[in-house]
Amino acid sequence: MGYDLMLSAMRYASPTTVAEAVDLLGSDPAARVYAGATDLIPQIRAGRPEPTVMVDLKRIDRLCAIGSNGSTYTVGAAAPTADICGHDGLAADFPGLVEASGLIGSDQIQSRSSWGGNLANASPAADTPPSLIVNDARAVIAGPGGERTVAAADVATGPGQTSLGPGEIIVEFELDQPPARTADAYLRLIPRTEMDIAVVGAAARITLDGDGNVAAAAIALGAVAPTVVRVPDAEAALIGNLPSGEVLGAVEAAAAAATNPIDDKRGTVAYRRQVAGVLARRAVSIAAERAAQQGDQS
Amino acid sequence: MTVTESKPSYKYVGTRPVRHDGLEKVTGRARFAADLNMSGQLHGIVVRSPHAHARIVSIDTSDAEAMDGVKAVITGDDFPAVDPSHRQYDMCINVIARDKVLYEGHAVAAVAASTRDQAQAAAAAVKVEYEVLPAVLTIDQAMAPGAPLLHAHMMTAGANPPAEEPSNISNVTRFSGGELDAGFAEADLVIEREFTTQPVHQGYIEPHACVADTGQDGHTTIWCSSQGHFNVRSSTATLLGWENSRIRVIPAEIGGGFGGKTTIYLEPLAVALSAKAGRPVKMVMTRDEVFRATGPAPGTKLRIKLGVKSDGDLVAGDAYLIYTNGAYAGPGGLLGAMTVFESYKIPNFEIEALDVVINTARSAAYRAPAAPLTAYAMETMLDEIAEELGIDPIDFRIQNAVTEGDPSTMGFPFARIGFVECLEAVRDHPNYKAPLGPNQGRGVAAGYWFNIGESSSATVNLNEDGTATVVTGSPDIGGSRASMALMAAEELGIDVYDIRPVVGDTEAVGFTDVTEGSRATFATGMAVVEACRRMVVELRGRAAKMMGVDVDDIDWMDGQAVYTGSDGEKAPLSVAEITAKAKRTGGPLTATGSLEAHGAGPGFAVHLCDLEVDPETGVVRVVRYTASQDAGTAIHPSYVEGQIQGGVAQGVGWALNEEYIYDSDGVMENPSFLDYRVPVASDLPMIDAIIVEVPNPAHPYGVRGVGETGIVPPIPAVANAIYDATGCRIRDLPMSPIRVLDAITSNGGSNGS
Amino acid sequence: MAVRVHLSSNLRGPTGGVAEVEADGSTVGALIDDLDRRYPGLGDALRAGVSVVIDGLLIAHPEYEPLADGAQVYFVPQTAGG
Amino acid sequence: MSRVHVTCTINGDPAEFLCDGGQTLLDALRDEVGLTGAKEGCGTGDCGACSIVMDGRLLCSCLVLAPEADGRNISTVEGMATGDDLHPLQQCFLEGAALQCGVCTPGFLVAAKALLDRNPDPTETEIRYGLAGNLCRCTGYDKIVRAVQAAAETINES
Repeated sequence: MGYDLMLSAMRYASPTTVAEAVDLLGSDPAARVYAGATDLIPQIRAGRPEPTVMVDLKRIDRLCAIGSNGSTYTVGAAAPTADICGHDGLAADFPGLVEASGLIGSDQIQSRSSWGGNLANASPAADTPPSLIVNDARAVIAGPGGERTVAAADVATGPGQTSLGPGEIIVEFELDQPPARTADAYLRLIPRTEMDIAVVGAAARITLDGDGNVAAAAIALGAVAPTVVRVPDAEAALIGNLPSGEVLGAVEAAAAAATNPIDDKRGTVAYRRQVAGVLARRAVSIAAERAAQQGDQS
Repeated sequence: MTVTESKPSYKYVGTRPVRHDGLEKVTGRARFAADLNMSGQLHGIVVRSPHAHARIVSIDTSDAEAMDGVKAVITGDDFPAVDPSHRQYDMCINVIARDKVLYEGHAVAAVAASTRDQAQAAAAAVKVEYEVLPAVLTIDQAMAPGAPLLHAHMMTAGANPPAEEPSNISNVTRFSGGELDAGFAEADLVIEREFTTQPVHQGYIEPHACVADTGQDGHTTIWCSSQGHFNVRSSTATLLGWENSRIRVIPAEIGGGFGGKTTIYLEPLAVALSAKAGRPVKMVMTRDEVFRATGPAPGTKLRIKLGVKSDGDLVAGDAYLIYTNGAYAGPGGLLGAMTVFESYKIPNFEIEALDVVINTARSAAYRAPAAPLTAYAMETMLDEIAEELGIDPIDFRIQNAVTEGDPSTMGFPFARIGFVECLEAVRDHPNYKAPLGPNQGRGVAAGYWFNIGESSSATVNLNEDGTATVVTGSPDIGGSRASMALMAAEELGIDVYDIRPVVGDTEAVGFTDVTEGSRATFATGMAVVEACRRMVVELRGRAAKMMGVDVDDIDWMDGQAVYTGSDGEKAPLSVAEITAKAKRTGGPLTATGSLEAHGAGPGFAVHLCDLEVDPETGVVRVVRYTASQDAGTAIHPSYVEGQIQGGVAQGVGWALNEEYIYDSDGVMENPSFLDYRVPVASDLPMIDAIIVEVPNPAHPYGVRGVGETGIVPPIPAVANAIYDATGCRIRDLPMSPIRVLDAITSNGGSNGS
Repeated sequence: MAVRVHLSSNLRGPTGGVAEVEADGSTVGALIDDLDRRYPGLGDALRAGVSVVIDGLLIAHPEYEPLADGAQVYFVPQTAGG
Repeated sequence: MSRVHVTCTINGDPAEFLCDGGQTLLDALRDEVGLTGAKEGCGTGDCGACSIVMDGRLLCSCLVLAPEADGRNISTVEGMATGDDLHPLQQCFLEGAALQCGVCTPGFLVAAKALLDRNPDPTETEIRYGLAGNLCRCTGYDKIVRAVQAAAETINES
């Protein structure tokens, strides 16, 4: 049974520095990070334990900033995906990741959703983690012990579970400028056109060599296992080959085989497996096409 | 686009003025139920069962009562006992459980406290001890031998021979005509198909809400949104054991209903809490509560067998329909039986329909109740037969369509109806022959709904300045104020913007039945016309006095009293001139109309759906949609189109993605708009609405109800289009990507019949 | 008033399955009384949730509806709606 | 626990209110400020009936905690009209019969205004996706989309 929010006992805190936020979170085990709250408030309404303190990260400039030093982008963990989608540099260098960012909910949600929230919420069906992972994104994490940097792939450890320690928050993401002839793509399957949770998500990043053969490939699937799964067999099948024909068939088969899905209200094992293969194949095709176009332009 | 049979030309009827309540609604000032607050009000929260089926052993409210801010706690014991033979027994024990809970979300107690948080905390502190009983969650489980009984007293009504033992089958309905065996013997082609469908929710955006203020004098005022405030009054009175006159219900604006607000849930609880606390009590459901505890339309299992001659004449039909209306008896099976063969000439038929109870929320009416499901079965089978016989699907339907004089399933001959006109309108629309792209398909389907009359009241008051107020008892659920004003303008000859249409409360206007059965513009419109015609008689009399002539020499023309006698020229008198002298000619100008409306005209609709299927994922996207419907006469064509378009959207959602999902204990798994997937704007194309006008001879302006029929054809139209695109016949709802892909994969894309 | 009565098929139990019968009555209520005399039990069936169609007009609560000699009266189940 | 004092701007006017630390902005607007134009249809950000704009961003106010509004600039449906003049979207919704029951209308108007502010000449597809966060169960969206198209034309002509 769902509940109204019983929030009169809850305290709202809006630190303006990372250190303050870490202190607040470290001092109270029932404190919760409040970024977009697009998942948090519905979760509380559905009966999750209520936090005592909501620590709003959105007044910390560093967490909302998007910048680049020419070789690496730094994207605040709470930067609204609407801003990410409107960022020309990111859109040009990471079209798939930006598409994935734009798929999180409605325009209303886009004002609030962020990579940090999407990753730290640790839903297996989250849209951006597969794309963050194929792009080798790193998460800068701050906590009582200072800052550390880990691969985005290492943050979520299971449904609702992360490797973040007590009092730790994701501060920002680092993304290296991709090499030449490289592009990514993300596709997801939802029953409607909008407003749904992914039944399957597939991200691919492809680097082509001068002959159009695949020089590097990364494929990651969402909503088909407790955490995002990479598909090394598909990646291996692509390397050194043109991304077409039988090779794509191998990608599809490997992706389907790499899944470990569940039956739930949103999908069945068989459906998720079959469609994961289809979306992985299509994502590879789109990424490769984009990479080739980059080659044409350069 | 409008296809019109000859009709009189009107000055106002058929025009598209801005609705009178529009300004409030685009500025945020319109007051819906949850927008109302009373001085000193408390907040009420319902305690709901976590079990689908359980005996209530005990309820201990003492902890809750002792909590901060708590002013009242009530349980079923606070209401009079109700006998199972009572006409509204089901409604009564649904609003608050007595000895048993029958579904997850069933109300068992309610709490009122100073704040919502306090009420929420107290609700959680109400201790209910349950003896959990095995839950019956499917039609098959309910009908299995030895199935646990939901209602110990339930004997199947209509059973022949009469039922001797109680069961979960609440009633059986049988219709027949001709000789079934002989009919099938005559047939050149016989097909038999089975279908299953799941419960779906009406999905109105406004959750149920009310405020009740019970005074020390034992009278109460309820502010709430509903499809009929007189029904709120009588149902609340029934539950409380009160006289109706102790209850006044003031209608708030209603944020969608579609049938789901023809019954009540919160109001008696709010009144009882308010009476106990001596303060006003406001109650607002969460979306989660709306899904779990209100409204679904029935789920079904359907089996139909049709026989047809090779020339395309249908000769025999056999239908076995099982509806489940949730935990209580319901009309699904009866209405399914009345609609399944209604649109076609089938000389030999038998229909058997069962209503079965299971441990899920009590069904409420949903737009043309039961009919979309029988249409799903029938119209997809007709599509199959047309293809088999090589006949165009619309021509096949025209060949078999009922027309004036043909007998209905119930035996009576149809009056003038517009079914064939609707079929022709779609056949002649450019959409029907437009080329389709790859992986696209086109489906056509028809739908039928009765529409109903019932009681309505209206009062017309002429104001001192010659403008008019039209008060009716029908909540305005989708533009009916504008329709009332248009008909009044036409009758009185007053500009439509000089008429103020108002929804009166239960003490301000005569009794009016619930807005259901597409009856508001039809029946309440008739009451408005009656009141206006009486007003015109009065106006002519007043004018005669003012002119000093005989009333028989006064005509009412274009908003003026015109002297037609031979005693020279006399200047006509306008409404304003007459009302200005009302004090001197007999007093205020008021007229009422109240009636039981006879002659509701059946509504027919024909839809055409183009869609595209992703053959590798099963995802279906509707790309073009055209819908015709016989409105009789469209009073305000924009809102007629709106009803058609809204019905299409709901039907498409029902076809593709909407369904209640329960876990193995009967707990609803998708009680949110995230996982209960109603269509969003990007899921739909523009919907081309064709208004067909074959006037209903029983209505002064020829109106047929238009609210419901539009939801009937979309499911089969979508199903037929999916078949056209994929070669797969899908006979289970919803036709979700999973089901579509499964069908494509297992059929290898070939004909799935 | 002699009236031709048509019973929808779910209402034909008391007539032994006969669809059309003759009966008398100056109103629908009187007609039902007469039908009940002729076919015991039919009265109850026709008073509960039954409408009539007379001259193409659907009438939901017809008890006092007047009948002309030779009228055709169709008894049908009452409908509801959303 | 003491209540939080929030000072902000609502529809151009300075405003202040007291709220609970965990109260949603939707509840605060409706219950503390008395602006009931934004509606709660779901409470989970899935229906858009509570749409508002805060510091230029379109939001579901049911997913915002009220204290977050401190120092912010908030626009609701009540602020769309200027004096006697309706916003072109309001006018086009009226003229185009783009509302039936009207409960989703405030959210649609606010979201549509945010859409046109960002993209003054959207295609039909852009309108449909831009308004996908707003559920309407009455209209089938047809007349809403047309009203937004008409409003865009009106605005662009003026």
